[in-house]
Amino acid sequence: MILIVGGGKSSEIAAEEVIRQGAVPLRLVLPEETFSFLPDVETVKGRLLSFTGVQGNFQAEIEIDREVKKFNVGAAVIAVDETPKVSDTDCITLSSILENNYLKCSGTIVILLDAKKPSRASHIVAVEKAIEIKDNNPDCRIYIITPEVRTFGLDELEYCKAQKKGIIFIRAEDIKHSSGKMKVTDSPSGKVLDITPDLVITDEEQEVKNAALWAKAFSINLYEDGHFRLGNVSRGPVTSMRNGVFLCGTASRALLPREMDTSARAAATRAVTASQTPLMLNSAEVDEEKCASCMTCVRVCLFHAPSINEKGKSEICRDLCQSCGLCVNLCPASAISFKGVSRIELRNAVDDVLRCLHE
Amino acid sequence: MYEVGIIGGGAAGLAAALELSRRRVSSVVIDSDKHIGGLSRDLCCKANPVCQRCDACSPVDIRREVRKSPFVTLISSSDVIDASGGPGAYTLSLQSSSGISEIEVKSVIVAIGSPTFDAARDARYRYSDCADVLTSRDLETMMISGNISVPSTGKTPQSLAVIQCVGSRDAKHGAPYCSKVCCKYSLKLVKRVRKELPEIEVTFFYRDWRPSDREYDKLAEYGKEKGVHVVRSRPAEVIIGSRPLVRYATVEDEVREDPFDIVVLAVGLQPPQNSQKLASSLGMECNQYGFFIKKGEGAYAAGCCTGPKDIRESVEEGIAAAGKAAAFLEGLQ
Amino acid sequence: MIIAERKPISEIISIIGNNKKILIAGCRSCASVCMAGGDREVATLSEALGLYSDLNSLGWEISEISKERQCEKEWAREIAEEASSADVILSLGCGVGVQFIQEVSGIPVFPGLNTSNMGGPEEQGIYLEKCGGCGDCTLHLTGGICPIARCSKSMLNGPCGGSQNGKCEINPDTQCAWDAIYQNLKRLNCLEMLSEIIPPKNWIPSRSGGPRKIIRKEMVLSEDEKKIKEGLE
Amino acid sequence: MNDCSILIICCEKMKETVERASLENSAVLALPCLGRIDEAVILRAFRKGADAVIVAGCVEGNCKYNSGNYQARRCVNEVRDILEEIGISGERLEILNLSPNQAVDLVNLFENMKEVVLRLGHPDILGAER
Amino acid sequence: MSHLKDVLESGKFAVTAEISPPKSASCETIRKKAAMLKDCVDAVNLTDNQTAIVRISSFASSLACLQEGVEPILQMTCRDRNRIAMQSDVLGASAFGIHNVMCLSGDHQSFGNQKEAKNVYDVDSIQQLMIFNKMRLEGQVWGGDELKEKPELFLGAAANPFADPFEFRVQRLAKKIAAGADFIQTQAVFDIERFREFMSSVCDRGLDKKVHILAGVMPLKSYNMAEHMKNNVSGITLPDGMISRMKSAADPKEEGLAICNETIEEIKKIKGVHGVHIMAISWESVVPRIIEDADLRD
Repeated sequence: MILIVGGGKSSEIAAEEVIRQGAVPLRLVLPEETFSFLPDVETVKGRLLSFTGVQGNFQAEIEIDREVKKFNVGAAVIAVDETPKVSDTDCITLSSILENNYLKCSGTIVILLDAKKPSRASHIVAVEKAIEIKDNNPDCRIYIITPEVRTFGLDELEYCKAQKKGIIFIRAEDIKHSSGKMKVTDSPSGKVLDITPDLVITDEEQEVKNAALWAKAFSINLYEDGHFRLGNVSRGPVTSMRNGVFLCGTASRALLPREMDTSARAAATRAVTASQTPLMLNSAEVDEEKCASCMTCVRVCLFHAPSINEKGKSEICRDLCQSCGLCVNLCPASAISFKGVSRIELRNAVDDVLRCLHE
Repeated sequence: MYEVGIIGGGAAGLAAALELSRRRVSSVVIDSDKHIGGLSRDLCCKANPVCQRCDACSPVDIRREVRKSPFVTLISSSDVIDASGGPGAYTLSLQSSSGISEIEVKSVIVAIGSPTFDAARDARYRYSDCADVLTSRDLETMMISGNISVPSTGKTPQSLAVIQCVGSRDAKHGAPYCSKVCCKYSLKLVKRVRKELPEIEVTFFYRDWRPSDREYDKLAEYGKEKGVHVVRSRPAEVIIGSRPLVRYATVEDEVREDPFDIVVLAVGLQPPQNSQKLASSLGMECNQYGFFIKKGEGAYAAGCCTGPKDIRESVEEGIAAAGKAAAFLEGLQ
Repeated sequence: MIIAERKPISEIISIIGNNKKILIAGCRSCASVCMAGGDREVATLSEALGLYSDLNSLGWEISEISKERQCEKEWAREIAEEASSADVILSLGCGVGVQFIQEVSGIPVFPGLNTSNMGGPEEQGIYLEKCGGCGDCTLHLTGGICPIARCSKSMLNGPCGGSQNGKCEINPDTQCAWDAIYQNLKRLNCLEMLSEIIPPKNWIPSRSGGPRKIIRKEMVLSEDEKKIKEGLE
Repeated sequence: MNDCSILIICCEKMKETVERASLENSAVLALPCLGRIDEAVILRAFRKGADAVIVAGCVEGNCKYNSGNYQARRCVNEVRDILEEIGISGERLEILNLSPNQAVDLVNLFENMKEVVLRLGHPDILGAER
Repeated sequence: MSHLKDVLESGKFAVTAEISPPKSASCETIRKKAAMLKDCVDAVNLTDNQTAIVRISSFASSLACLQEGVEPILQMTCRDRNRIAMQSDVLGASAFGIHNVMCLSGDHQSFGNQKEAKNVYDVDSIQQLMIFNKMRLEGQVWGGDELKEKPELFLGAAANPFADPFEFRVQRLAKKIAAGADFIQTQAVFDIERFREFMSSVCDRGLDKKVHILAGVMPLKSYNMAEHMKNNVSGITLPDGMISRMKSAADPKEEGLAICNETIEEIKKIKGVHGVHIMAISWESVVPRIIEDADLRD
């Protein structure tokens, strides 16, 4: 069984890919979140209380309407997507008019793309919507105002098509928009353009809801702007900082629809492979009488493995420890050691290496 | 007899092979080049000095793991000239220096990648006539060798120009699409060069700043640094003088010609050659530019041959294709 | 906790002089919490001194031991017994530890650390003085920040004229205690506490009142109990 | 004087890069992560006759365990101070942030580390097997 | 008793100056400087090992000054004396006719030429005022023992309107007054705006009725003195305009005096200021001229 977190598009693709690869997905969504229905995927609305265990056999404790259930899963995929931030602008937002494809407007339409944290696909979505409006109302004038036109890869052809249809693109930074009048200074040339738009469409700032909640449950870290921190490049493409937990979806990286599809399928594949190959890392052990409870290990471990137990001594959680040995080195009382790895072994290793060098 | 035949040993192909070997599925990787690795083979690490997540090292790690895996057989310097059969039983005919041979495989992953645009085809930048006009790949090999010098004089360069969108967003040269990766790649390469030569003056000619991750204002920020100039314009041409002169129109519509020690052309990604023939023989389709379309069972495509993308996305696509192939093979039993 | 810092190695070397057999004694409470005298530091110091002795062919023999605390007679005695064959004991405990071991040890005991103050970690690796041990705590008057330990002039009615944007005049990265007191009391909105004048302090309970001995009467064994105990020993 | 011995301490990921560089007269101590070495390990190496020690780790920001190379850098700086106090020149110890395809940096550093050892000579350690 | 006290209580605009005692065993220079200031200032401060640099003691300098017929103001810092030494010195001073005593916390020893000295700081400047106030009013030393003869003291203290936290400075001044301060000499005024703000909140609380405030003024001699003042002397804020004036001035000394004169004119206009304290360190000769220019002598 593979635990898939999130209610958006990425989790759909990931779930479908997991089924295709012969495993059973369990999709988890927070109670207050909306999610798209998938026929043969068991979707559960609940709160993840704890996620213990190692890759290949995790135990997830989920509270589903006040009743705690335990699930045994092989791997987890966090496929949470960004959602538009509810903002109180009076203009129409891009996401709200996506479904309405018979928009009637004959005047001038301005699409403003200058949100602080936009989604990566907002520009191509805006261009495609502009073409569609232009087709439905041939005599309307459409301006798209944005500092940069970000239509990546093959979307560039849509951008050319839009220009051929007479949609005007203005690269502008400062846009004064007050009571129906708009003053736009074209940043390259500095010329000022006055527009009286009949309809203003803006793109929204994206945010990741409940990122901290998921990060705490899975004990993985976040970036400051609230996105999930990816594993370093040396850990592989869709990994997080914890073995067996994989990241895809726009909550970790900015993705176009096609990229989102690839990343979700890759994460699903890695998860299915990971659940079949359990990982047995020997975790560090703390010798309780030697421990001076000085919290050094708790502070230096970036994987949140050590913690001070009720006896006031340090204890290292077997599931989170990735046996990197940093705490073994830094513990002032040398209370932490591995099965078979301690200060003396390290010292002897140095001696042997140098002895055979001198032969 | 192998379970999966992977055509092309680049980042995507090897990632697929590695993922399959993790699932104990045997695969054969056929690469036309003498050395396995494809486009991402000789990329230098862009740390300045902190890792810029350019992903150049992940193909290297994957290649090393693949070499150790017993499930993968590597066949280099041999081309797949023809393929036949259907899902579950394909035969690939290989042509190598020792003649033609046949290989039976149950499933195929096409990962032939896509070559970079040959800068000589765009005569305006005089790539073939002037030694100091380099493509980003030439600069890359110079970085790997460790000494950056002006090709014609051998001295260390004082000024560098980077021209974006060479061979992409350019209908005349058959590449009207945007190659998506050169923006991110050029900025990281320039930062790495400036770590090596802190005093170098860099001018960045770009049309639209299209970053990879959420680095929307990174170029503007970098433009504020001393010695970095960011110009939104597409240079008209390069004039050969004692030093190459870049002729371009500035934002205030005034034409200028600035001399640079080195001019770097950020070359885009071209569609894979004769992909139509290989596609039809495997029952796959290509779009109007020659990029593979991912559809159907048995034969899958991954990497740059399905469209320009960066290393991370190619590796992800390779893993996804491997997953699909493995699922397909399980379906066969 | 007691904060201490290891002496520079060159100073330790000059302290050891021409003794040959050295026992390095570590301590696993305050000294190891402030990363100065725990097992790890004992190992590092013994390697460093070993390297020095090999470099100058002095032929030192260095052995190591480390106890839960050095400031207990029982553990101090164990360290002293362990050092039967040594010429000198180099203690990496705080000043208290050195003196406890010296009381029961037949051979000289040298300090390896410079014991500094009572305080705690500001963050991993940065330790800050917090308490001056004046024996008569008035933290309730100064918003929970002790001016005696943390103001360079130990003023009780500060700040002096030299406090500039929160920093002490003598050192720009020392926080002005009184500025912090003012901000703290402002936050707890009891600024009126600052209008009363704190009268001159009674320094008798502090160090200047002579070395202090604190007695918990109900814990001291009576004479005959001690006799019974020692008698049995 | 070609018998100078240089110890290279590297992490698991860099092991192959270091071995591939096949530097003669050098020993390689590979550890799962550079975060494991502490001052005693490097001092021990000098004590056992190493003329120079190179600590080779991943590029900062790309360590599999995130803090291995930062900790190694702090440890190397600390050991350099101790060596100076003891009388061994700090130039004999160097930390290098490598990436898998940059073996050329390691070879360059190894070369000028050899020059350093030639210039400074052996630290004539009594206890070291020579 | 104290001439300064009479001047201030008569409501006249008092003028005091400052002499820094020399680093030598002879007080010839003090006598010379005192003679210079003889009839143009009401009293003269004798600093007590300023910036923790060892000089002839304030007590001896005050005596020499008194002998020259100029009223001294004895300065006493809390850095070097515990409460026993303070109280006995004040008794001695009063016995010899030195009645003006200024209580200061004193500069930390790390500023001076005895950096490794152990400081005392048994009491701080406010507690010092309390002790001396108890001595002069109740004739008792701190702790209650009776004195045969009460000392006559006119107690002064310092105030720095330019130090932080700015809004607490007036409240601290109020504490000094409650502890027994009769007159206050402020830090050198350069930022007139901030001083005006300080004085207005002083008057709001009616403190100007309870104490005589003398505004400190310091003539600048050169541009690098101005830079030094701004960067290395704690508690002094120098507006940039003034520094650039000094930098571009043809004759920096004249420019310094001009600035000093302007400042005094401004200070005279501020309500609640009862006098000026001229701190012409090692430039005492210019004090008469300053008094002339600002016609402080009526």
